[in-house]
Amino acid sequence: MGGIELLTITVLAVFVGFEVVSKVASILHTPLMSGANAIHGIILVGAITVAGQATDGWVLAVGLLAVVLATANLIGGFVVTDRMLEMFRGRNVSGKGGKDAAAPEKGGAK
Amino acid sequence: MGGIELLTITVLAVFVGFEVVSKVASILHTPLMSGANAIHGIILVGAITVAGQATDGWVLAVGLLAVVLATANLIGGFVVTDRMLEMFRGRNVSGKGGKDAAAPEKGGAK
Amino acid sequence: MTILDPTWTALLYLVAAVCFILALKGLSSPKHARRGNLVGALGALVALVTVFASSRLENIPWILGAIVVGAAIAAPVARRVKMTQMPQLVAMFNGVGGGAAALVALLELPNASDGWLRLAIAFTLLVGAVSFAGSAITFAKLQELMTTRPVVFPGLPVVMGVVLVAAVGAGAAVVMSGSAGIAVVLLGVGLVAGVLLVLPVGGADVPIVISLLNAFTGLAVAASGLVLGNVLLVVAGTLVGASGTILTRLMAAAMGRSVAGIMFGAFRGGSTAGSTTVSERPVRSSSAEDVAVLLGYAQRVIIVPGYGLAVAQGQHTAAELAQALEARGVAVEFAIHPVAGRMPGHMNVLLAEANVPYESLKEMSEVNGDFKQADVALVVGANDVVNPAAKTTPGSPIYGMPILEAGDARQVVFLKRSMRPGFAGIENELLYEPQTTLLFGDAKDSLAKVLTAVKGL
Amino acid sequence: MTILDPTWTALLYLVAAVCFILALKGLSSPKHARRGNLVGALGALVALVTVFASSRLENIPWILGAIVVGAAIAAPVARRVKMTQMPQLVAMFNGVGGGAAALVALLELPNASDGWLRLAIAFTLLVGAVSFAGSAITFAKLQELMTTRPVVFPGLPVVMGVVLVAAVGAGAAVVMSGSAGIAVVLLGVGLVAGVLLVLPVGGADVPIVISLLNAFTGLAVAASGLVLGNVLLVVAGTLVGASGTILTRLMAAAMGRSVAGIMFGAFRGGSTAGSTTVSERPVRSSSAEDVAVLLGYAQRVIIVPGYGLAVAQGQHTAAELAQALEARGVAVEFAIHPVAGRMPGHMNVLLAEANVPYESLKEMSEVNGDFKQADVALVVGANDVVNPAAKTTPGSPIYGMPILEAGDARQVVFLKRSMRPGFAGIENELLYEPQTTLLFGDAKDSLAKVLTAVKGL
Ligand SMILES: NC(=O)c1ccc[n+]([C@@H]2O[C@H](COP(=O)([O-])OP(=O)(O)OC[C@H]3O[C@@H](n4cnc5c(N)ncnc54)[C@H](OP(=O)(O)O)[C@@H]3O)[C@@H](O)[C@H]2O)c1
Ligand SMILES: NC(=O)c1ccc[n+]([C@@H]2O[C@H](COP(=O)([O-])OP(=O)(O)OC[C@H]3O[C@@H](n4cnc5c(N)ncnc54)[C@H](OP(=O)(O)O)[C@@H]3O)[C@@H](O)[C@H]2O)c1
Repeated sequence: MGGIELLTITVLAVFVGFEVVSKVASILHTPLMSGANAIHGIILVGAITVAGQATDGWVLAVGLLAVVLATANLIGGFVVTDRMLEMFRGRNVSGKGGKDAAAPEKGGAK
Repeated sequence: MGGIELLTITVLAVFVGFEVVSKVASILHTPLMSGANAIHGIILVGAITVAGQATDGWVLAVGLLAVVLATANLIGGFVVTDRMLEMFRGRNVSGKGGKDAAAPEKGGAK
Repeated sequence: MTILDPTWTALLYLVAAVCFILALKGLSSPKHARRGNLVGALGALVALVTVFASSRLENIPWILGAIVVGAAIAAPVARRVKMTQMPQLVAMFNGVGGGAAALVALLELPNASDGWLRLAIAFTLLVGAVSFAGSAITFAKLQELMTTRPVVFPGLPVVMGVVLVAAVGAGAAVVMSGSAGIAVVLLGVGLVAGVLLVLPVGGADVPIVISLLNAFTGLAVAASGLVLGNVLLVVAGTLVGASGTILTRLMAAAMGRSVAGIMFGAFRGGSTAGSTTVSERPVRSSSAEDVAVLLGYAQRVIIVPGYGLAVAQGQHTAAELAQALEARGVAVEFAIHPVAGRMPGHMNVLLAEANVPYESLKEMSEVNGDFKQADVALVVGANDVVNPAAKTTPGSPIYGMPILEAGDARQVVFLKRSMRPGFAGIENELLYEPQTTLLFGDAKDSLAKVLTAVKGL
Repeated sequence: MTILDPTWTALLYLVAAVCFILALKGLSSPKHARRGNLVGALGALVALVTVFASSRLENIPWILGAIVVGAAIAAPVARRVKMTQMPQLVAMFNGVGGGAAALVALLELPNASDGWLRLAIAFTLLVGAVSFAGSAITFAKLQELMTTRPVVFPGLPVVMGVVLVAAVGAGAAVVMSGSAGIAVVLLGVGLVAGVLLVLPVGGADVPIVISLLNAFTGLAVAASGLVLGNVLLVVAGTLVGASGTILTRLMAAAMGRSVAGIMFGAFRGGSTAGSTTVSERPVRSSSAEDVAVLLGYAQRVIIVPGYGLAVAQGQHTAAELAQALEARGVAVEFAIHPVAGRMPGHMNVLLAEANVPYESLKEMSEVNGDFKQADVALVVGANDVVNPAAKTTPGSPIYGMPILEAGDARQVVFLKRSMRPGFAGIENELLYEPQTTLLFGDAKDSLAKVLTAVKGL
């Protein structure tokens, strides 16, 4: 793939990242950080690719280590973010609570 | 250039377009529409390209027509937008005016 | 000439694309709007220099000549147009942009080697033509070259269906055959579709349609970018398409309407626009002198400008009246409803042009509490935006729209020409309230008379 | 196995990338935060299925095994961790992600054919290693495996300079030679740099550093996406890098500080953290029973939780106390300062975990007017967030930070262990005000005693 296309994609992704996050309420700073943290765990795809191409033992070992670490990042990240957000579940915010009201997804099981 | 890269670029540009505009104050609706209108006048680049490749008279004529139209869109669009926004120039909004205060670029010449 | 290699070309196009993004960002923020527009123009300049410096172009003198012609037509018009005519000018510029995109696509057809490219070409032809013709009709409506009322004829839905089928058929044929002849047919079908799409829309809804067609043109430009393999066109077109779509929805929402309702409302017979029912109930009307006394000895006056002020072009007179009152020690504010006037935000522009200080222009949410303390609410050519039916009458076409609470003022004065309702075509109970007085006549004339009388107090 | 052709693969990766964008969008909105996280997880799932279905992979059993191991380690920890320990867990997950990116880059080095790719690899190695080591130190600080105070030693700036030079040198050598040996050296330099970068940061600033390292890891992932030619990694990494940068600045701004000040403040000797000055001036202290009477017979109590409540893990006791008071008819609210606690927004999470109803949690701007009507402001393990110096003392490290106006309440009760200042290391005049009473002791113990006494009233 051409470098310029990748650069264009990168630049656009920078704008998307800036814009999406720029107005987040302070109450969501921590979950947002944690969720973004989970997203970069997608390096797992890269780790799988290199581990899957390994022919020599050392390379495979390092590749598998990368897979373990990336998996921990990815799965741990999403789980811990969900737990944080679960804290706000099922609370009665109907009517009040205003624009900063957190996540009224009712009835999520503990 | 590959179709997938272009698709990716398109998708990202959609998000940028959505996000950037999603919280605009109603006072800016008209100038924003007009400014966006000017931006699509960049089809002029395409018109120049096709007119510059024309070898036969008809094609050149149609290409030049496209150049004229696109130029009108591009230049007229930016000028009319600037005029709209100039209306808000030099107004004293220091201190007050709040977040919806319009364009305090002082001292723009009439 | 080819000075730039492809990498540099692509980089400069990317710079231009970033300029466009920053332009939209700037235009969305009151502080940076004007600078945003200039950044956009800068991006366009970068792109133009790049295209000349990077491609092997023939016919350069011709092209430069065409650019000069285009600029010579557009710039003076754009510089001299009256504020009240800006909407139709924007419509026209939008239309020619769509037309240009369609022409570019037409000329690229012979070079389109695969089906996907021809699909993009067919899309551009159709959408560009719709945008061109639709914009022409909106222009004619706003310029009052034709009736501003919805135009509907009995077989319209059927005709629309036929056109749709023709468009799909011709589009498919273009994709299959790549024939230039069929492409021209598709272009023609697009023109017809554009006309039919906009005819049934009422005059006051036209701004929404302009915004929608603006988004269409953006999409057409993006598609022609795909055809030409030009990332800048893809990004710029997509940006405009996406932001235009959002903007259209925001504008419609500010009027409490849906985009679909605006486009197809007339088909369903539910068009609310342009009723001319005149009520027979009694109202209190008075003379310009009476109104002048009311205003001149008030402590606090809130002026509510509306569509009629724009039609009468009375903004300068209104500003003078405000000045004269303030010279007498009366506190004067203008209460701006987001959908008053011809386009969203248009009242601000109109009054700013008349040099009303920005601090005197109050947004709805800011000012609504103030009516209770106001001695007089002077409603100039506005109607729907102060109609209490929006709060009291479920089922009314404006039910649910936030309004300016002019009725809370101790006295309400309407300047209008008759008892005819406004855009929504419904009665305004506020006209019959005991605290309301009417001064009949063209808004500008009435304001001028009141102004003279105030100065003579 | 290769079931998917490249086009489908790319499309599915694009779907995953869109999921990630939507995830960030969702996470930025209180209403959709949890769903946003799930959408992100869905995107990850799509990407994983895609990579298995599209590449010719060897060693699949091994890889699956490694995934199981990783999941088996991370999931239970993530599920069982205490709310108060979430920051360090996030730091750890972030660090291992950075480490994984660095390892991937290391293994790709032999395949990198041109200088640009090797540059991206060098970048990933360095930044990934910094992120890994830096996160490890933040983990150690937050878990109190080491001192939470800034660690600075005399030659630190010099050592940092040497490390920087070494990083640039080794990076350049990797780009030139592509040697795996030098790459490992670069990795080592990155680890050292990460340690040195985080050591001088005080415990309370660590959350900002976590966010910064999070952005770093995003950039490392994006760079390794460039190396692998994988658009998904590029988009996801860039998204995290960009949004993480903004988030870091937002977090720092909420504390009235700059990111540079946090990272390099200790070098300039201007570290504000961790002063232990104890003042000699007299204060009023009282017993748990006195406080219980004050609270039990109040009409309106506002509880201000802070860092000390988190340290003492007193959130459940605080919630019980609030319940007991409400049972007596006292109106109780919690006033949440955006930077109270260990991380921004952490107080909300902490109290929500203790089942404090969401309506009782008031943001600063909502609650600040209420203190005037409050009988008692109960400040539990908070200090800086109620320190009037932020308004009265220009030059104070917290000057300009918005504070909770606890001093406006008729009575102020502090629960803390000593007269030691908070994070900013400055005296709090509010402690010496006539309306202030102190109850010394661990926050949880004090709350428990007060609770017992309230129940006995
Ligand atoms: N701003 C937008 O973007 C936009 C776009 C589309 C639709 N709309 C709709 O347009 C309406 C705008 O509300 P509005 O209160 O501004 O206007 P309106 O409800 O349409 O009322 C305008 C009034 O002005 C009077 N008028 C017209 N020409 C006049 C003249 N020369 N001198 C004095 N009076 C004159 C008319 O009464 P007479 O005929 O008796 O004089 C009419 O009652 C809303 O329903 C809105 O939803 C707005
Ligand atoms: N939230 C964030 O994201 C974040 C991040 C970095 C920095 N900060 C900074 O941290 C500060 C937070 O303000 P804050 O008011 O929450 O905390 P603070 O100003 O640091 O004060 C905490 C107080 O809690 C007391 N304390 C500590 N352990 C305790 C225990 N076990 N029981 C009872 N009391 C205990 C301490 O006094 P004793 O030692 O006398 O008990 C101390 O005065 C701000 O300066 C903010 O800028 C916040």
